[in-house]
Amino acid sequence: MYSEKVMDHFRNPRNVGELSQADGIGEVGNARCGDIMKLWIKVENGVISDLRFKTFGCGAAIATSSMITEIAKGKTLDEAENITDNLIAEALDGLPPLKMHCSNLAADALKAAIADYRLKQSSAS
Amino acid sequence: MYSEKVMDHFRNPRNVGELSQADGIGEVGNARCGDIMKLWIKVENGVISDLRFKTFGCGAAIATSSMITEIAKGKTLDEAENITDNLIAEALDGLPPLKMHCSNLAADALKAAIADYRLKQSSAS
Amino acid sequence: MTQIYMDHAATTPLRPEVLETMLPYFSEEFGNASSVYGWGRRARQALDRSRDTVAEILGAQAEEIVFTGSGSEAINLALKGAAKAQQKKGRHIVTTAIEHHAAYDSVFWLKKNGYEVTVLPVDSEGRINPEAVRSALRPDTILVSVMHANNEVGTIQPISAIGALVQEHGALFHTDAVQTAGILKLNVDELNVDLLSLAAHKFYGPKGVGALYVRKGVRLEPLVHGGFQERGRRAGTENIAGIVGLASALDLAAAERELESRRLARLRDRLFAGLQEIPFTRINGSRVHRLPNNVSVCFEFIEGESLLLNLDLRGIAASSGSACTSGSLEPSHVLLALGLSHEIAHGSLRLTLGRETTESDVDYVLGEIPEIVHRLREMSPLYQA
Amino acid sequence: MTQIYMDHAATTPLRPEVLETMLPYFSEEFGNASSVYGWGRRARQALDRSRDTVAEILGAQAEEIVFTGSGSEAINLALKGAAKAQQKKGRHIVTTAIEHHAAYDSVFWLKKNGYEVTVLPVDSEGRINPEAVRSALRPDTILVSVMHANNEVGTIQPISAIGALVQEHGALFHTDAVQTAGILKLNVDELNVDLLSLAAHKFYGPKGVGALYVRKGVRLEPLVHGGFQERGRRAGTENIAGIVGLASALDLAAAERELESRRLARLRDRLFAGLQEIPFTRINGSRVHRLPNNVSVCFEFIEGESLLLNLDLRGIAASSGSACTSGSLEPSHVLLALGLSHEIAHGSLRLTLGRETTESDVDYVLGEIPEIVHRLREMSPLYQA
Ligand SMILES: Cc1ncc(COP(=O)(O)O)c(C=O)c1O
Ligand SMILES: Cc1ncc(COP(=O)(O)O)c(C=O)c1O
Repeated sequence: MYSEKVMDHFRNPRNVGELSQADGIGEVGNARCGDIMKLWIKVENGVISDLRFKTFGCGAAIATSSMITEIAKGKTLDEAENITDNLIAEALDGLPPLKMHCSNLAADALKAAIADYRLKQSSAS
Repeated sequence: MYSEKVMDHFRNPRNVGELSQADGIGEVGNARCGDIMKLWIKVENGVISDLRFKTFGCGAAIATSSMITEIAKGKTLDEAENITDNLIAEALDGLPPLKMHCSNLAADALKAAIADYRLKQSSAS
Repeated sequence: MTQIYMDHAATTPLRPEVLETMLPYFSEEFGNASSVYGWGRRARQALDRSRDTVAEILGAQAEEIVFTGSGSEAINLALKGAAKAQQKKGRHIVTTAIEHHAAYDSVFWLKKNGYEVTVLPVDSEGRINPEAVRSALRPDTILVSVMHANNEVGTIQPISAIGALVQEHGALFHTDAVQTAGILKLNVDELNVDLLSLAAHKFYGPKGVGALYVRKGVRLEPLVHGGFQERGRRAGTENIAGIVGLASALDLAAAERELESRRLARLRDRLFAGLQEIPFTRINGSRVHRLPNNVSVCFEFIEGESLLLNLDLRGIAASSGSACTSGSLEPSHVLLALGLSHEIAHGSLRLTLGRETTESDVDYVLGEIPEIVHRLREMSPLYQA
Repeated sequence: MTQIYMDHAATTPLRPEVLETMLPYFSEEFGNASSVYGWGRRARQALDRSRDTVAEILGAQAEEIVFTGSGSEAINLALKGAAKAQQKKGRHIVTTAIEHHAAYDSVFWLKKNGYEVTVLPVDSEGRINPEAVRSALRPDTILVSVMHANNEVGTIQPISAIGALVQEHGALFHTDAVQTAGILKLNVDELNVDLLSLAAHKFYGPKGVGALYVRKGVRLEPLVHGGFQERGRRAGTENIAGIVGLASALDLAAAERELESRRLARLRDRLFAGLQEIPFTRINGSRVHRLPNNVSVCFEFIEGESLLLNLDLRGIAASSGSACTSGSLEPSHVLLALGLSHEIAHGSLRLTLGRETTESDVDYVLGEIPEIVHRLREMSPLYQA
């Protein structure tokens, strides 16, 4: 069902956990639907320097969470905002059709974290 | 499907043919329904002394035709008229439910032959 | 004793090499294809592979194949399923007088449930004229069903021509290919069909499994509701061993089809030639548009079941459209539709050849039949020698 | 690697001794049971023998058994078939909120087609109160369907008591015994049922074959129309090998049932005891009225599919009522009907034991699960350690 890549990220998810001094936090999904992703980001000079996640969800949800932390690291905020669900799915060598919404979730969580960061910046300035 | 007895009578039907000088002839069934039995009887002193049959029909039709010639031989006309379909079926160690009508056919053919004989007798006297 | 099986239209033995492909899926790879773990994933892979195989042979896409529990179920699903899903568009159905009961009775169930049905007659060889189909089409015609080849008399229909005009009209076209799968080439685009049914046990696959081709975009109401198997078109845990068997049997048949067809046609013609020497014998069906393995004749003045029993006593397995083999009073509706009288239809004999049939089998049969026919005629009140 | 199968409610491996009984009917005794010659008669004998076996185990008559292509088909035939045949008497049907989709969706298809449906709730253990059934009965109630034991949470229903009052009322009573056949004693008179469905692959028989008990005198409209097989209640060439397999598997299961049930119940209780030591773990279903082989729990804060994948990585095959295993968003309707929140229902785990399950399997599983649950919780935004 899942690609080797998905199973690799599922088995050894990268960047699990929380960032105690995060610059932005995004949370999407809801427990009713069976998946929640929470993402912490650290931003330095407009570049995402670090990320952590916690996910309640299926194998695809965990793998896409892990994958997005790898893809986004080192990207500028603008670049990171343009990471699409398809890009994440491709990076994982594809997802089963019924699981495509999981890659959506990851992209949305990242956007939410960046929005949170921007909101905090604008209220601080 | 068929008992050994049925198959024996089917394989070696007794008394097949015609009686050139029959005292009575009975014919029942019709080709439309797939079975016709024709029966020739010879009567001596109120007793059926000989019979022959020709049958167009299934295995059960042929076997019951053969069997009734054996049962009826040597019987008085009254006895012969009382041969029931059940008796024929029993003598053959039973018939499949869907084939019970075939034993009916044989009993009817005998009755028809006896009626024919009686008719001829009464018109002769 | 000699044992010759000449009833391949009724069913065929499972090919040992097909059984080999099935065996792993009984006790080892027994998983439920809906499960996420290894056993389930391997079952799913076998299912997907089988679907790909069947799709490729039919010239279809994998998602257009629905596996069922029999040919009859495939036909019922096609006809009732498509009619129900199309009922807003219309309620008129066209079919023929020589369909198999699975199709015929499905259509008549629909008739009882508010559909209108036109039953097209066939000519004396059992052929449908495409023009007759065209004239039967109405604005509210939603579905046409014509069998690919008839199981009793072997007549092959001009499916491609009929399909073209049905599709042009905008109705759905189903063909019952139960008798042709594994014997004729089946390409759903060349045949212009939207729905096509087949059954594994007719081409040396296992009993208890069939398949339905459903053209992309054609909606069906399921017959068996429940789980989401077969994309919601047929619920129930998939019979993986059976499906693997269906696919591998079809694959083998497709590979051997051309050579085997020619071989069978030669044997068929030899049989016909021999049988025609028996007086008062009629050939049923078309000599030209005919399955390569089907021989069907009527012997006048005798009845089919007693003929079959005599053949069986000499080790020959065959079939008849006789009423008495089915326990009813009416002989085969197919023979009657060809215009035969009841009387003659009762005396029909069908010999259908297969992979194991040899020339010496044919000759053995030709040696036995005349004597049996003669004996039964001698016994028949209809026959005057 | 260790490979432990704990999903016997999903499907079971075919018993090799059952396969042995089937093998002759693939390539040698392959006849069509409707044929008059030797191959056909021997197929018919095998069919009759199998029917007798099943009937005897159920305390029924041979002619009351209809073989089908799956459990789902048996259920669809029972519900749609009986409802259609009874529609002149009324159009009200009663069922429960925890039926398998095959029953649930059949009933909802009937609802779409003009029937009225009452769906009874269950208590927090998944039990139906017979009194609730009684209150739901109306003069126009024609059919009641309550599953014998639930496939997800293992709760056994008071079928005999419900059946008594349904039959007294004059309605028909169907039970889905797919999960209990081969595990609990099934006697149709003791259970007071008119219709009872089962599937061979749940008791170490083959996939692709099921059976329906139909009490004498109960009329059914067929689901699959066509030939006169199964006394006109299910058309299609009979799957002799499959039917022989169903009968021999049921026969073996019936003989071993009592001993095996006790053994399984002990293993089940050992599993429960171990799992209960994991914090935030709930047991689903009844502890008393429970299948001997069913363990169902919910682990809070985690999601079922990721749990299953982790178990699979450690060689354990199990299942979950998680939405994500079925690709939908809604978790199991059964767990929701028991009153669990969506959030908790997503974290369910079902372990179902079988013939091959040993105590050391149970201990292995108990050794792995706590660690996996802990790891997933550490990763869960819902969990605060
Ligand atoms: C209770 C219950 N009913 C019906 C079914 C359907 O059986 P099948 O999938 O074999 O058709 C199942 C199993 O999937 C079941 O557990
Ligand atoms: C033309 C045709 N259609 C349908 C069927 C039904 O197939 P099955 O009996 O395998 O369901 C048959 C064979 O019996 C057939 O010959």
